[in-house]
Amino acid sequence: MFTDKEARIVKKTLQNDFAALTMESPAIAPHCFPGQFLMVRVLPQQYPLLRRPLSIHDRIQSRLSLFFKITGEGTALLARKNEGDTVDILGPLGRGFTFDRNFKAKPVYVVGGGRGIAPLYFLAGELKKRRVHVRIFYGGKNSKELPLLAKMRSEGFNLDCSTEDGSYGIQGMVTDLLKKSFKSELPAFLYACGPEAMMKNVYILASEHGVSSEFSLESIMGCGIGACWGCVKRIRKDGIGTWVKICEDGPVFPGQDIIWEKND
Amino acid sequence: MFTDKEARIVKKTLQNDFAALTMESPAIAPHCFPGQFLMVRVLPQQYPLLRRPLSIHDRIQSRLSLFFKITGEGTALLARKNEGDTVDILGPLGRGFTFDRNFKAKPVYVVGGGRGIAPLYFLAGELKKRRVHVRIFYGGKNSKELPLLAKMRSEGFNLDCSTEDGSYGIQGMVTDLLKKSFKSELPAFLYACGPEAMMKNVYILASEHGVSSEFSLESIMGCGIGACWGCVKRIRKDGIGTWVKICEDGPVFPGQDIIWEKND
Amino acid sequence: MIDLSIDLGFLKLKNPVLAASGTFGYGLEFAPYIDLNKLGGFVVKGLYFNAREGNPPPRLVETPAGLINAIGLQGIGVKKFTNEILPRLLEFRTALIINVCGDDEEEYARVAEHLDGRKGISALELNISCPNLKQDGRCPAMDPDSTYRVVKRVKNATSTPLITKLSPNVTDITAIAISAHEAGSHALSLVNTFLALAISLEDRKPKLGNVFGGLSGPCIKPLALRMVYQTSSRLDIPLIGIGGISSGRDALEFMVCGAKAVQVGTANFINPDATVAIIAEIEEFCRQEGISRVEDIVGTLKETVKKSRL
Amino acid sequence: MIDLSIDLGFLKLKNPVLAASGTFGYGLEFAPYIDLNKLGGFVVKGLYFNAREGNPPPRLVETPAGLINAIGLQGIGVKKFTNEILPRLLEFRTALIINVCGDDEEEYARVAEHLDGRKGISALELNISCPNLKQDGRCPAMDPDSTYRVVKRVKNATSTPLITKLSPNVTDITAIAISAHEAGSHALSLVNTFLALAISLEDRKPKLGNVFGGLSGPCIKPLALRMVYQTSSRLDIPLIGIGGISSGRDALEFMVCGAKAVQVGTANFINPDATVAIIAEIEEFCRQEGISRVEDIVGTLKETVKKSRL
Ligand SMILES: Cc1cc2nc3c(=O)[nH]c(=O)nc-3n(C[C@H](O)[C@H](O)[C@H](O)COP(=O)(O)OP(=O)(O)OC[C@H]3O[C@@H](n4cnc5c(N)ncnc54)[C@H](O)[C@@H]3O)c2cc1C
Ligand SMILES: Cc1cc2nc3c(=O)[nH]c(=O)nc-3n(C[C@H](O)[C@H](O)[C@H](O)COP(=O)(O)OP(=O)(O)OC[C@H]3O[C@@H](n4cnc5c(N)ncnc54)[C@H](O)[C@@H]3O)c2cc1C
Ligand SMILES: Cc1cc2nc3c(=O)[nH]c(=O)nc-3n(C[C@H](O)[C@H](O)[C@H](O)COP(=O)(O)O)c2cc1C
Ligand SMILES: Cc1cc2nc3c(=O)[nH]c(=O)nc-3n(C[C@H](O)[C@H](O)[C@H](O)COP(=O)(O)O)c2cc1C
Ligand code: FES
Ligand code: FES
Repeated sequence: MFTDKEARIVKKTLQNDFAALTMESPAIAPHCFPGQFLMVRVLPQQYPLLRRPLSIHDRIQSRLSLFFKITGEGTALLARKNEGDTVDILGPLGRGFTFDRNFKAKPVYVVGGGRGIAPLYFLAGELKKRRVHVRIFYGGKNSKELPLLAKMRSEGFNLDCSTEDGSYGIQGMVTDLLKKSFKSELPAFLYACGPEAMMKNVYILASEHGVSSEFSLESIMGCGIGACWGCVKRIRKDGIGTWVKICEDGPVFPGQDIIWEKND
Repeated sequence: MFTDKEARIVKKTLQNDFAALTMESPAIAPHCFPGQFLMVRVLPQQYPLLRRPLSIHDRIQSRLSLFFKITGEGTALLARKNEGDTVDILGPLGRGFTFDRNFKAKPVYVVGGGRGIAPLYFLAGELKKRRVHVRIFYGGKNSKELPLLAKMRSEGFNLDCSTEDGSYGIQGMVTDLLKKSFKSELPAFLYACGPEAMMKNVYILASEHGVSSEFSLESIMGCGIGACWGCVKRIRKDGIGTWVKICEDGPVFPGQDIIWEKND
Repeated sequence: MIDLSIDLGFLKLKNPVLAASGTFGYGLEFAPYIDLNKLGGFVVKGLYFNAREGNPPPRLVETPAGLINAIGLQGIGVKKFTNEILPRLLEFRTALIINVCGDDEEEYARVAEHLDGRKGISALELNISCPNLKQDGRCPAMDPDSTYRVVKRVKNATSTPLITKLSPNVTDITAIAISAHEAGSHALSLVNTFLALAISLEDRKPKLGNVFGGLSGPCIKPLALRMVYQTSSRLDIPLIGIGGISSGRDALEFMVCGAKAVQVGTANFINPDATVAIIAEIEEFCRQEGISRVEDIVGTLKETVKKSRL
Repeated sequence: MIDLSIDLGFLKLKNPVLAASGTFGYGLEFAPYIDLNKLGGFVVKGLYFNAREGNPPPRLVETPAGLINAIGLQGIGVKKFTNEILPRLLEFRTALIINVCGDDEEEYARVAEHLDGRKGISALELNISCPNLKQDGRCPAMDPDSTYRVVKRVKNATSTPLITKLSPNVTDITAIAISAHEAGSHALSLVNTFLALAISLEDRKPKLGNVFGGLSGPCIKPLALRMVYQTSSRLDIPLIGIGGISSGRDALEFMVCGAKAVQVGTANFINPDATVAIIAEIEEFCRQEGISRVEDIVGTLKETVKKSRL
């Protein structure tokens, strides 16, 4: 964990409600793994007060990328930064995906919903480098909520998409894609990130088919470094459900350890 | 009084600790007089909370200029705005200088200290248009605190300068310049703006010589529109000293009405 | 059409948004910026019987997302108000509430008596909670008995409806609320400002002429909201929520927590049209959520504490 | 060389800056970011006798320049602390203060007894002021008698110096301070968080699992500073100032108002190196102002109220 108070933005792209920032950060970039995150200071002032947790979306040598949806004031202000501006970042934080596994030449599924694709892109890239056969399942409300689609396609990723309104891919949920796919093959492993309700359904499906999985969870964070106990969720530890810190013990957890929220 | 939530910045210049912003504001510009001010919102967020009072520094048709010293977080953030950005402004506010007077062909003195030159520049320009013989006395700590010097010189203003360290003009205070000048001529009127201690000394000098004067005062402002009673100073009204609102009854007052602060 | 009207029992408001005392002058100051008739109402600056000098400046300090003021209720006194200002306010069709001040119970009563029965006055708001009058910040609303005495005394002096304005600088605001209620207050407005201090480090001096002042603005909203909710959970009396309200959403949050109406204070300084903007935002929210009567949102907080599972 | 040391009487600090309880984990969490030996000291997260689950999430809400938390003192319990954590903390040469919690007087005493006489512990800080344990936010520090009882009981149970941490959610903090002092507390730390509420408008639900939470951060500084000044004006006991401190200037303002030392809380979340940065800023300020001993700045506020002239 390092702080880089002046990571310089070298590239910024905006696409609908999504922003991508690439920063030069030799202090932090070399240490990052997929699934880890940064705590990002929005402005140098005392408002907004807290840093924002954002996953590492990509890393190329000394450069890091973030990819985020504008959902509130903090992300809106971040998206207004320009090339040449600096960002104060802290990271890499948390435990990422465990991806140096022996997948026995079987395919590996990467399942993303909306902005949940952010860390999965980094993961998929690393898996590809290791010559793992990756299949990406990507769902969103509509085609605008699948912002990385074109990029991932052009990079040759194997992609299946769904949208709730049918504006791209099949009409339905990403679980519909998975259900269909599970009929013909079972992956060696499944990684997912997206809205909690989606992840829960993905987990149920995967576990019904005996597929091991990891999920990246979100939680409101005070510190990101395990000091405030603010980010807890119920996780099974030694068989017992306890409030576990997402920032330190996660954000990635094995599917079977997560105690999913009851639906309202 | 009007609000212009999106006055577009068409020109920005930075010079040491000073910034000049020129904005396009057809709603407000035509109504402005020298000595009036704007209440300027720093950012659209709730921090910094209050608007900043800044004098109208110049007006050319539908354009307005501000000229300010970076003295704290608000002015620093304002100075970071760029051409093309918008500023939320409210104005023109307050009572400015009374300059449509009969000066009987005598010279008029305009006395500025540091950033106090901001409103005086607008005033001097208007006086010049009226063919009044204007002499500007301009003092600062050092030559860096006389930021408008080159500009005013190039525009043909009659200027006498002082710096405390002697880095430009005579070494001393602006009152030293005045003392000397009063020996050879007495102006028809004197206008001043600058640090309170300076203005007090200028007033004492002017009144000793029977020269009528107006001063633009500063005060921390909550609203700028006479609603909060936060900006008061002691002013003589009907002979009695009372707490008078600087934003509404001022910021410009006749020298003899001001009850100057005691020196510490 | 969405019904924005609010019935306080003793007073019907065309909408729940009032301008808060001390932040809206005598109302007229805002006429150049907004149509005052659009407001639910406004509360004028606090009035004593006689004119009042107020505190020595500096009177304001900006803080992170807040403002400390120590105006000290400079004002023209109630007689000059009824002679010179009140007639000019009669043209507006909106609730006019007079913020009543006093150095002691007698003065509150004298101001109320002077105002009693005058045309155009919808209610009196008893300001027993101003923190920047005494040097130590004390005020009647910090004690249940003092509160009871002032309210009772004024109640006997006037037939105009009474709203008592409470102080947040207390251990248990519901205890004070109960006193005001029992003494006959028709409604409560909460809260006034929080007693605060700011100093100049270089000078080793307080920044305000009065030493202490009252904190207002967005920074106090979570505290004020808590107090409104505590009070509405315990008492059945119309509440007017105040504290850091600067958007329609802020206003609605206070209503969900039990306030029938709200007052907008410091936000008027940032945008003179804050009140009307807030009314428009409330209306828009109701439209989007399919709420036809804004009053239906009052007190709808579901306090379903998630119990830990497993 | 500027002398940054502070003598609390019962404890000498190498500088006035401590990390506040609950915002600094058990200290070790910050070792990757800062040299803990540079601190005046740190206060570990509140400990009960037994391990504790804490409140259901969400536990945090951001507010304008503030943070509401309702962690509910999740923690490992004092035994596990002394077995597993304390030995690892002994290597650090800085004051270690243990934040002691309890559901009742007995539990406070049991925790204190368990810690009594252990190597490496400089003082106990009695947390009688956490607002997010009971659903209504009540705590012993809201009442002078409860305060007296807890402090007295713990005092009898331990010979370790006691610091009592006070709540800001009271009418008169000096009354509570007097109780704690009379019961034998060696010092007071003020303040803990302000009882607050945030709701989700769309859901009509509180945002925190515990409904209420405690507000901290820059927004509370003017209120905390006022309470420190009120208390230091009235009592002669070492005070530790807490509330929104995020710069050396903030820290020094508390000291000018009478605090001998300060604690840095929420600022640790924004910058893990906040404490050491603050120490450096204090030193720099002293250098610029020609202050050779930082302790000389304590209580130097000149309360020269400008009297209106004429
Ligand atoms: C480990 C982790 C990784 C994340 N990675 C990404 C990513 O790569 N791309 C992306 O678009 N989003 C990501 N998120 C979600 C992202 O943190 C929030 O969208 C963001 O904090 C919202 O901030 P805001 O100021 O725009 O919204 P506001 O609603 O104004 O934020 C208010 C407060 O709530 C917090 N908050 C609000 N929503 C969330 C949320 N979903 N999760 C955590 N905190 C929240 C904010 O941090 C802030 O403290 C991640 C969250 C976590 C926990
Ligand atoms: C009528 C009027 C006209 C002014 N015109 C100019 C001008 O043309 N050029 C210029 O450089 N300055 C001018 N000033 C001063 C200017 O308002 C302050 O320098 C500015 O508000 C400082 O803001 P800040 O955020 O940078 O400083 P901070 O110290 O961070 O401000 C904190 C708070 O104090 C207030 N404040 C601080 N200093 C002053 C001050 N001297 N006067 C009023 N409020 C203050 C701020 O507005 C803010 O609310 C004028 C002041 C007034 C009252
Ligand atoms: C400058 C100023 C002056 C005030 N004067 C009064 C007053 O005269 N009477 C009163 O009851 N409250 C007064 N208040 C308190 C406000 O009416 C309101 O209760 C408080 O500011 C909190 O609301 P806000 O956060 O929306 O400003 C004043 C507040 C400010 C900021
Ligand atoms: C997340 C969090 C957890 C806290 N936990 C404790 C605690 O365990 N014991 C305690 O006495 N105070 C606790 N506090 C209060 C802080 O120690 C401190 O008094 C308060 O946050 C005000 O200081 P600040 O504004 O610098 O944060 C906690 C505060 C926060 C924000
Ligand atoms: S965010 Fe602070 S412990 Fe996880
Ligand atoms: S600034 Fe509000 S009355 Fe002058």
